[in-house]
Amino acid sequence: MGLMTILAAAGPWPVKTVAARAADALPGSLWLSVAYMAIALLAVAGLVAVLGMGLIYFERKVSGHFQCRLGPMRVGPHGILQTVADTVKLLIKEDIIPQKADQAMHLVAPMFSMAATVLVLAVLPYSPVLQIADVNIGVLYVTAVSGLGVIGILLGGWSSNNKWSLIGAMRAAAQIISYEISATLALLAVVLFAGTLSLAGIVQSQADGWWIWRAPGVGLLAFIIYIIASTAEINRTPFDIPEGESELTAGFHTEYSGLRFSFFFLAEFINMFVVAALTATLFLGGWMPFMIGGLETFNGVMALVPPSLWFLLKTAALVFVLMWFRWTFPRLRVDQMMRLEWKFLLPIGFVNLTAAAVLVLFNAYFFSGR
Amino acid sequence: MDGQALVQAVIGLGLGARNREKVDRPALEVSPENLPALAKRLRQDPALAFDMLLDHTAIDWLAEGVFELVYNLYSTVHGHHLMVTTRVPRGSPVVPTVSDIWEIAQWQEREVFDLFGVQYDGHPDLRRLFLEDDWPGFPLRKDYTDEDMLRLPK
Amino acid sequence: MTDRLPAIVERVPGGAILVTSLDALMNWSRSNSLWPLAFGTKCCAIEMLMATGAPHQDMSRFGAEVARQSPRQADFMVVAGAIVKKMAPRMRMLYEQMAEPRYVMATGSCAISGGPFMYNSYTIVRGVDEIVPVDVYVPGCPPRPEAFFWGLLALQRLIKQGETIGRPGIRRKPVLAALPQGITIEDIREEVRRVLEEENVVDVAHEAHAKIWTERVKQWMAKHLYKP
Amino acid sequence: MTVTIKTLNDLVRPPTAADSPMATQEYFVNMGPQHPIAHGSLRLVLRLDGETVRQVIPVPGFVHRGLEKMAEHLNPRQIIHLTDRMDYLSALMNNWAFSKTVEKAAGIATSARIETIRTLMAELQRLQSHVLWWGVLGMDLGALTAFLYGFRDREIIGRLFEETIGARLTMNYIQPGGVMYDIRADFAAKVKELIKYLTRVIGEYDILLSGNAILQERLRRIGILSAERALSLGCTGPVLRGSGVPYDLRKVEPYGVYDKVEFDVVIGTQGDCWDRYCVRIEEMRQSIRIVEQLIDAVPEGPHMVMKFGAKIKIPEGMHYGHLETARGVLGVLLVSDGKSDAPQRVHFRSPNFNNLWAITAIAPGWRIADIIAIQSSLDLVIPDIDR
Repeated sequence: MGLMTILAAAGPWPVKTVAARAADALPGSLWLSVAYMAIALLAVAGLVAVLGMGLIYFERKVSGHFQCRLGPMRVGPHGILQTVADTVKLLIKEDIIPQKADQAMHLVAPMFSMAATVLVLAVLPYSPVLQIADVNIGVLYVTAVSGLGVIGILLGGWSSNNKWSLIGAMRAAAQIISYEISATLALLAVVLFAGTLSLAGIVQSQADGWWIWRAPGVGLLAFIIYIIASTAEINRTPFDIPEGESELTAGFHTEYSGLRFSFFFLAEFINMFVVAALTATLFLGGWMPFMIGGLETFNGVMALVPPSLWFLLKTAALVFVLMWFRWTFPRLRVDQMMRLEWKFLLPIGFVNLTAAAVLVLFNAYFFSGR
Repeated sequence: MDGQALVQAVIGLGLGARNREKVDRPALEVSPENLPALAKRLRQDPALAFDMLLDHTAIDWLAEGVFELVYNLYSTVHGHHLMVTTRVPRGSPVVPTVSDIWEIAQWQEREVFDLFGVQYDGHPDLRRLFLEDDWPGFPLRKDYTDEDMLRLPK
Repeated sequence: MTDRLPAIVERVPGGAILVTSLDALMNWSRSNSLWPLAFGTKCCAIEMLMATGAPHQDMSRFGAEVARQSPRQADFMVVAGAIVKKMAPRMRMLYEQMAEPRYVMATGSCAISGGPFMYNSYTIVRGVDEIVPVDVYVPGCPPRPEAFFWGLLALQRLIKQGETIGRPGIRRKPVLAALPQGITIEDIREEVRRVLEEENVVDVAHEAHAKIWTERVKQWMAKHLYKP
Repeated sequence: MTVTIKTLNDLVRPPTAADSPMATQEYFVNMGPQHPIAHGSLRLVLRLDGETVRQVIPVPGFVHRGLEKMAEHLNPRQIIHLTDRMDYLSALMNNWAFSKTVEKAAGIATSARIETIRTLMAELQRLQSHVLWWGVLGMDLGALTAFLYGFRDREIIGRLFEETIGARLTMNYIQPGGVMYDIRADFAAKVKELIKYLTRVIGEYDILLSGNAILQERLRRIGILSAERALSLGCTGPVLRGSGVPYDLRKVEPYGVYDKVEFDVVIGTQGDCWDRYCVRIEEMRQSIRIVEQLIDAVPEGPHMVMKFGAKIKIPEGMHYGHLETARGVLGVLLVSDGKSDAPQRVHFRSPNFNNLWAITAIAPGWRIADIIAIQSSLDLVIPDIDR
């Protein structure tokens, strides 16, 4: 008994992504197709702006309350306009390119970083109807595209002609590439369970129970590995080694100012959203409501909450966890971080994947009623 | 060992040390030539065992035309203090280094060199410490003049 | 071209309104988002940069808790503590590395005038305004954290009334934090405005090149830095 | 005898082009003077091989104000305010060190009340300084929340100082012949409340940071300083005690009323960063113990035995006095010619100056990130080095 049954009872849902509509329209009317794409573009741009500002505000408030402070209070009620002011200021601030920097690369590096993040937003299933494109290789696409972000960091660090930047960039490259393996291994476990690479498909495969607990032990372990690995991938404490404020002044973006700095800054926060959203999608059932088998009334109430709100709630909870990490833990050293990956997470990840394969082979899930 | 006994014991070593008057703790004066030998003895003699050079600085006696270098020693083994002083002429202030005996002397001597211009023979890394390498003069000397320095009006 | 654009827009009918409202937005955002460059050398650093961020004072209320360590990303430099001659060229360098618009807040008597080290000190720089243009002075030795907020609010006020995209690169000179007792900035507002408008407006771009310290930094760099 | 005088540039040569373009090169990086780890303004020139540190060349002097030159023009009372501005985190103890030397030289006898108040205040300041250090160590290692907790508690101790002394940081409180102001009537009650609070929060510190696996990983077996090396480098305070040498002037040469109170000298075993961390955390508990014993035992009497502003005559000769500040031994060498008010020479043997050079001995072989941990564990206050 899951949401899909309820949905099926309610009749066929117009589950059709924007990309699918555009593709349908393409043979008949090119302009309609282009219009769909423009809508998608605008939606993503809006999402980026709102998410970026919202998350930064959220982070500052959360950190404030973690630290017995208040956080922004003066600009707008409870400081909600604080990040708006910051954004406008960064937009109109002088954009410095150091004289001895590699100027072209210095210019494009933040865009790489930003683009890699934004591209992932296009495939996330926000709700059954709200998804820009349902790529049938969704998980593969996400891992591939988010791996591009490191190029931006590497370029930025290299082109700045600053030793701190370069050290930061090198650390980032080593870190992100290493942890990507673990993150992907954790994702593969879910792919095995769901039997599909499409993100929408993975969400629908969790109609009978979320993967975090549906696969005994394995799902939870994959979830933990993925959270750790992805925290490292987005350079947040305790893995904020490439930026490491007290070590490398500002790491790879030491020489960036104004708009270009804000790109890096924004990319970091949107990355956090992306990671939280992916975790929610893969392990916590995406936009699926929380339901307990047998409790019909409870399930009915849960189903009333719109799916996109479910998605948002789960993502917000995970974002909060990531912030909690950041404001609690000290920073690891670079070799300790590498040791954690190669000696602990990676072997565990492999064992976990094998265990997942065995589970799938014997169909040994919980709630495997269907 | 109490203060006087300590002083007498060190004088008894026969390294040209003599009592330094007007100091509120056991103090000796020694000539710059004898300084390294005495220092080595103070550090290594198990009855003395001065393992810590707490402090090293200089005093500019302009009227007498000397720099008095002060070495403040302490022994964590026996818990006694000793102040060793030596005098060098202001005109050519060169003394042998003790940085091979107490590691910290290397930087304390650099500080004295920086501020007084006392040169240490055998110092491995004699550089300015606080001031820029091209600073003119040695500011803690009594006859140091600096047109940029404001005098406190009387 | 972009520098002259606002002046052109201003002449278009209705353009003045656009420029003015853009000015308002710009000044609002700049004044409300002041990220400090933590440049603490001495005791004031504890009070001005650390204690102000601490729970009891909490400068994050003003959105100023994002202390940047890289001068490129900072908006205003809090000079907390004495500046000596060895530090002076480095400080000027940091200032020049900051992106416009940049402001300087001199906190503590050491930074304002040399303070307790004014006399008989052979290294002190008597006031950082010899090195960089200072916008706000916060007196005290060290000033209380509340005084820092006073300075921050003074800086916000300065930015709100001072800047226009009509004349980029031009910004108004310091408001003095230390006014005689009994006189507030409100009392002499008109006077200040007149003085500011008439004579005390500085051309930042011009000033950066004319300053004696720029030359000194160049010489200093030539002497001390290696050319690869 | 020829003495060669070097400059920094002689040491910091850029690496020459290697034969093979693929060969690895050592390179130099400047940490500071404007760097978050500089804690003020210290420049560390690092010779690096990849991430590994081969050599550290500290370059102090970015806040060298020439206090010793200034002191030659001031009378002993005026010099007190200069001592505030050396190690501003233990300003009271600096005041005390100088006053102690002057009192000994001029033969001023103080009362039991004065000594008790001084001890009490000094211990509170030691607590404040260690609390601040704990926060800053947290910040340096990336745990920003610790920083804010540390400052929250520093502020709470600071309020007590403010009520009694009227200053938050540069106290100018302990004078030759007494203390500037008497303690207030409700001082004892407030201190007791504070102690209760601090005992609780030090437990919290352990939960937040000390017990954290990452922090222990960052500090344990990092930056080992052997006892012999520490002695030869003239380190004092928690740095020396962390290496296992029980040298604490409060026990070795008791001053104030330290001979009347019970407390333990905390020492480490290995001399790594973790030991130095634990020594300071434990010293906070010991300070609380001292304050607890003293707070109800403040004798009656005046708070100043001299008339305020009375001239102090220092007899001819060299006078040396020292005591234990939060960071180690602060020694004061006072040379007077017996005629003028101003001393001939004042020299401060600052604890941080000697502790700083320990970094050159410890650092080689560790990573960049360890330099941060090492420097934090040394707890340096730069203006005290530079004076």
